[in-house]
Amino acid sequence: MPRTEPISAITPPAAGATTAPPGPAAETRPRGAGFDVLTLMCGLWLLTLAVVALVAPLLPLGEHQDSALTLAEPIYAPPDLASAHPLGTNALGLDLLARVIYGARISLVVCISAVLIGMAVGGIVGITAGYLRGKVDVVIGVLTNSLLAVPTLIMLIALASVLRPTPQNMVIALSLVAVPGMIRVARAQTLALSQREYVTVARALGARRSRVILRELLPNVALAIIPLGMIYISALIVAEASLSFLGIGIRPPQPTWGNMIAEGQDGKMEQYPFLVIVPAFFLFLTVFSFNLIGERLRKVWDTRQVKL
Amino acid sequence: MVNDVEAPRRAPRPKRARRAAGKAAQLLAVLLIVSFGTFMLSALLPGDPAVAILGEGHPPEAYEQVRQELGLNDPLLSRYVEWLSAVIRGDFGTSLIPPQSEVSSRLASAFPVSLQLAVMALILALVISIPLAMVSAYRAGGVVDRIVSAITFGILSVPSFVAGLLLIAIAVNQFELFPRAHWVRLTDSVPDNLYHAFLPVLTIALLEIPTFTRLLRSDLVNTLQEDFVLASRAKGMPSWRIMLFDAFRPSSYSIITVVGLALASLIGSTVIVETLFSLPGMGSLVVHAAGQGDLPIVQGAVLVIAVTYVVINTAVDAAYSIVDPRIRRAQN
Amino acid sequence: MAGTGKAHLRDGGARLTVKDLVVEFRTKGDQRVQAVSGVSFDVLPGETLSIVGESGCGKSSVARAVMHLPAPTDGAVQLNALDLGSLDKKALRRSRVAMQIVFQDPVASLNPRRKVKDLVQEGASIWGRGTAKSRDRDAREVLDAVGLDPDVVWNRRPHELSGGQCQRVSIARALVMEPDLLICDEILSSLDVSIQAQMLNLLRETKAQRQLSMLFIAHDLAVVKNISDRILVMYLGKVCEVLDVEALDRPATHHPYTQLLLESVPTVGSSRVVPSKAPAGQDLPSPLNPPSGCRFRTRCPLATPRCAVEEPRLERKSDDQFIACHEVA
Amino acid sequence: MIKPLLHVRDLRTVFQTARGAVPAVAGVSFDLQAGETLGIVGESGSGKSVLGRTIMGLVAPSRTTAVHGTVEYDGTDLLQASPKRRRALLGAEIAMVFQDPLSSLNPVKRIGIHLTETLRQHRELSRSEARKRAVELLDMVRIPEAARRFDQYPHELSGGMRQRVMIAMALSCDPKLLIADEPTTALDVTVQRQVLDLLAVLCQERKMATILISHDLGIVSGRSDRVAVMYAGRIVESAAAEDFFRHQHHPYPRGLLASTPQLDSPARTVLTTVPGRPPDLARWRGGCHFSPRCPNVQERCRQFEPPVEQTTDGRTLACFHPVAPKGGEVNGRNR
Repeated sequence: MPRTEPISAITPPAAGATTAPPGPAAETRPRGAGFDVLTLMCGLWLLTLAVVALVAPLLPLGEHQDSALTLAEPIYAPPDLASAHPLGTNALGLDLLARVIYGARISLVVCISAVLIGMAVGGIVGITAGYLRGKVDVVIGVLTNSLLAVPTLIMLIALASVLRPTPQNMVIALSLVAVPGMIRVARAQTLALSQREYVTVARALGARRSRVILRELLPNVALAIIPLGMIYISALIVAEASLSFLGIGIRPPQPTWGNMIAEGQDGKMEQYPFLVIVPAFFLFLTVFSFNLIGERLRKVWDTRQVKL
Repeated sequence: MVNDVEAPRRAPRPKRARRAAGKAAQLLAVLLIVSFGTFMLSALLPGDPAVAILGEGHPPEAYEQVRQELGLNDPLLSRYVEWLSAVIRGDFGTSLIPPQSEVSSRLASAFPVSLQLAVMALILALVISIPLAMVSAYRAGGVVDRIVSAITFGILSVPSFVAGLLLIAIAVNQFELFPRAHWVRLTDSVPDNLYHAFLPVLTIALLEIPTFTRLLRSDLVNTLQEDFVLASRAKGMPSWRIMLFDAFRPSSYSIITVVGLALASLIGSTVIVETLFSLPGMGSLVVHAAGQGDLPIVQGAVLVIAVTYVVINTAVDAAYSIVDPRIRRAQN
Repeated sequence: MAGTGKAHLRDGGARLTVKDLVVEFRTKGDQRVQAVSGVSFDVLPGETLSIVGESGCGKSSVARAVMHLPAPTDGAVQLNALDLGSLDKKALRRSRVAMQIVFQDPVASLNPRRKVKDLVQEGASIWGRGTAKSRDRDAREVLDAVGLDPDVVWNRRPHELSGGQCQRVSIARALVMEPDLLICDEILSSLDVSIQAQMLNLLRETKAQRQLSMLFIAHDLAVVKNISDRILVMYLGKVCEVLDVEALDRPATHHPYTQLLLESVPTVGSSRVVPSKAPAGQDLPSPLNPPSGCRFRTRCPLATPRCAVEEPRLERKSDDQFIACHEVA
Repeated sequence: MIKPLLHVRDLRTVFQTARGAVPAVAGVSFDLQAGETLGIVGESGSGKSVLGRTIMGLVAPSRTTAVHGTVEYDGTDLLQASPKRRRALLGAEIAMVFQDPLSSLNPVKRIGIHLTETLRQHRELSRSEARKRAVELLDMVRIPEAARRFDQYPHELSGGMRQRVMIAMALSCDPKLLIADEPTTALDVTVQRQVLDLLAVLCQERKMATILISHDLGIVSGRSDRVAVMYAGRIVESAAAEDFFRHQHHPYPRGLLASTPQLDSPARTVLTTVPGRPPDLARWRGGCHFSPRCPNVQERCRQFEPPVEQTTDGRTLACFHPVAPKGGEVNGRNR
């Protein structure tokens, strides 16, 4: 029977480090506190946003969508925290605070579901490819590369040209964006981890393949995938907002951050800067928070893995 | 113990050819799958194209005839093969929305614009990122590093359409430094072209600068901790020499990959900027076509971009071997 | 066939018998490399056999091939007279339990996400042995036996332990399965001298208490001498010499490679070492393209033209020493 | 008295970590005469490598790193010298060989470039002169086919060859002081022997002072004039090599020697071990660092740190209760 093993398996893992003293760099590099004030604030922001978005219908907000109800309201009212429209109104007299919050509802739900789907599908497929290798790996690799060959926004636009822009369709389209990246990372992690001796030890103890994957690989692969998921959420929020901005995502009057910002085009922004600033600010803070938390998680888990 | 084994000089040639063939087969498979996906877009289209052409209240014979002409009654696969063979000959069909024109000629005029934007933006981004990353990595954790890190992280979270809007608001409308909504072809006037391209290029570059800087910085920081850097310092080499000649090249693998991928994806992702600045590139072509349901243009553009992506990706793989002699050997 | 031959195998009663083991790998360039080319040996109950050689000689490949992780390209592995090659997947998984392996890198051998208590009980939980309570008790007992305080380490994760402690956990995890054969793959080379001595003493005691057979893979002859009953010297996938450890103490002739290894071991003493006149660097031949005849001939001081053509076989030199060399035997 | 080539006094290197201050080198003093070889032995975490790097000035003081003390080379205090002055000495007068030759050579640079860039940094040589000299150097470290090796990359060489290249690189400008930090740990035993012999021959020929750092007493034994043993950042005992291997006063080096398996002791000897493991320097509360593992520990050891003292027979020792030499029996091992 021919075996296909890398030649490096012949020699024991390079034991340069065998009796090496831990270098000053490895041992004593100062590690910043995992979670500082900034991270905490970002977490709080996301939590508040999520809660507010969840209970939005119960809140005493102005009208966010139906311009028939806002005929009496002022249009382009500037933000005034004391007034009935703390963040102002738009061209149709719709309340910007309400629109921003309802926009968050759509953005968060759509993007988080897309990433969850991406993590589940990408994680499973990636681990399978990395563990089984061989033909399965090649086939999955080709499929992944095919998905990656079309840039995100172009793929979304192409899908938008044939699919109706409903939230469900958005989730499907966006998860197609998240899946290939997740597959790549999960596969790379699995490849690296299966070289670790503890996988061999588990097999030496008589573990089945399923147990090796579930108990030995999955928890460690998850460590790499979860931070990536956070970063993907922020990327997808931007992608979804970009589509709306271009007018081919979810259409007005249903509010999203992207189509709200688009209202500031054609010179309106100079006259009524808050039209852009309000949604852009929410968008920025949210994207920033997801990015930051993802980055911090990656660093914390990374140092632990390095230390190991 | 390091393996005290001398590597064999060269692997026999046929093996290399075989692996190259395997790689080529995979590339071909990717292109086939992408093209099939693109073709399938029309199948996803809601409604009946024949109805769309004839309008409501058409006679049934005419309907049948149109379907026949469009080949809608043939099996899917044979329609795909037909479509693909036309595409390979450079015939992407004609656009559905007036002015009806050859899709290929529309793509041909849009592609150079996007390519120019993407290439210039990448160069600008690299020119800014590389020194920034080196300065940051030189004293990792120092004041400069932390400032650069904070700024790049902030920019990372600003979507390009927001950044573009802000730039237009400030540089065009407020201070009238730059013109807006006008494009001069490179072939017409080089200085004019550069003048008009500057803001859009800057907007795109802003998108890539944080990624490049952060990536290169972290790779540089890792490389600077390597023993060979220590060895160079122990030889009395000055810091700038170590940064340029020891650390930079081994640190550049990831950035080469990312630059390659960015170039490929930017050709399509200039969408936002092209729309904002009304530039006649691939992006705005696709967006308009998508908005109007002009499928042949969308399909053509997707295919051209995907092929570009695959080609550039392959080129990046090759570029690796120039940077890293270890890979060069592994491939030989 | 040089360095092969089975003259040194004993008849019957062996716990582990390996015959004509061949392990082949495929390189990236799609070439075949034999890491192990026809190695045979046996291990008696309660005996420790050490395999010594430089890096790249195939000793670790032997360890993995014995475990069938992955299965060898060719050759037979018999554990307690049961041929592992003839077993189906499930039976193989079951029979593996009787052999346990401990690896060199103490940290990479332990799943970073699990606690010590789960790591030690891993085997028992895979096979559903005993009750939760009895497993806990067994695990505590074994931890105690390898010199760890169960109460202290019970809920710790690997990164909270030192390298030596991690290695003890790995040994405990193997011992808890009550194996017949313990395979130690360079388990001491990543440890400090003082910790290494503690482990050597621990292994010797454990082996005696549990009537364990051990396959001990190492590169340091001084360490090997301290732990083994029998020593097998490997070079480039072949066996050079098999000897009882007592033969090391006797002023006996050895295979030139064994001799080289013996001379290379640094010794502690107050006398000044006279450096040999700076010898030219020579490389180990590539395993992709091993020398013809005797594989050691390119570095051998005794090499003759015959060595390039004819491969020496392992021949009996005395009751406890077998050498594969044309010149010495 | 002759002025020493290297004069180290009360050298301290402290790293600030998330877990507290770690004094990796905690007050090390020694002198090294021209042409002399000092062997420094210690287990991982003993600070021996940090010591070597601090002497070379490779541990740069920063927010997280503090370096105190004196390192005087040939009249120049290296710690106070300007970076430019120090760079002029490094590589030219003081050179270093590192542990892992693979990671110490830049993977993307050819072997020849490694050598010529050092030469051209410190000597005014033309490109072709540098090349000629580099090939000579490769010949000197007995690398076969030196001219061909010149254009190869580090990964194309075996471990032993790479370490020879490192040695050639270190010796390229005829340094007066060589610091070899675990030069053979990454190599196989047979290769280790060759490389150590090569180093010894070259050092003798050039009358080069050498600091040989290792975790293995066997490596410095017979290859150094003086031996110093480090534990927890301090030199706990140092003596002329002959004296040191005849008898150790400090219980740590004694235990270390007893726990090293020897080829000349009978098979399956039960080793005398040093129980426990090295202390966590970031959490140290005071007292002798070896006291938790020491067989002779007394109350005073737990409270005070023993000072480093000169003994009458030219040793230095940091112990309240040294082990007195007994007649006959040397160090508790069978010989």
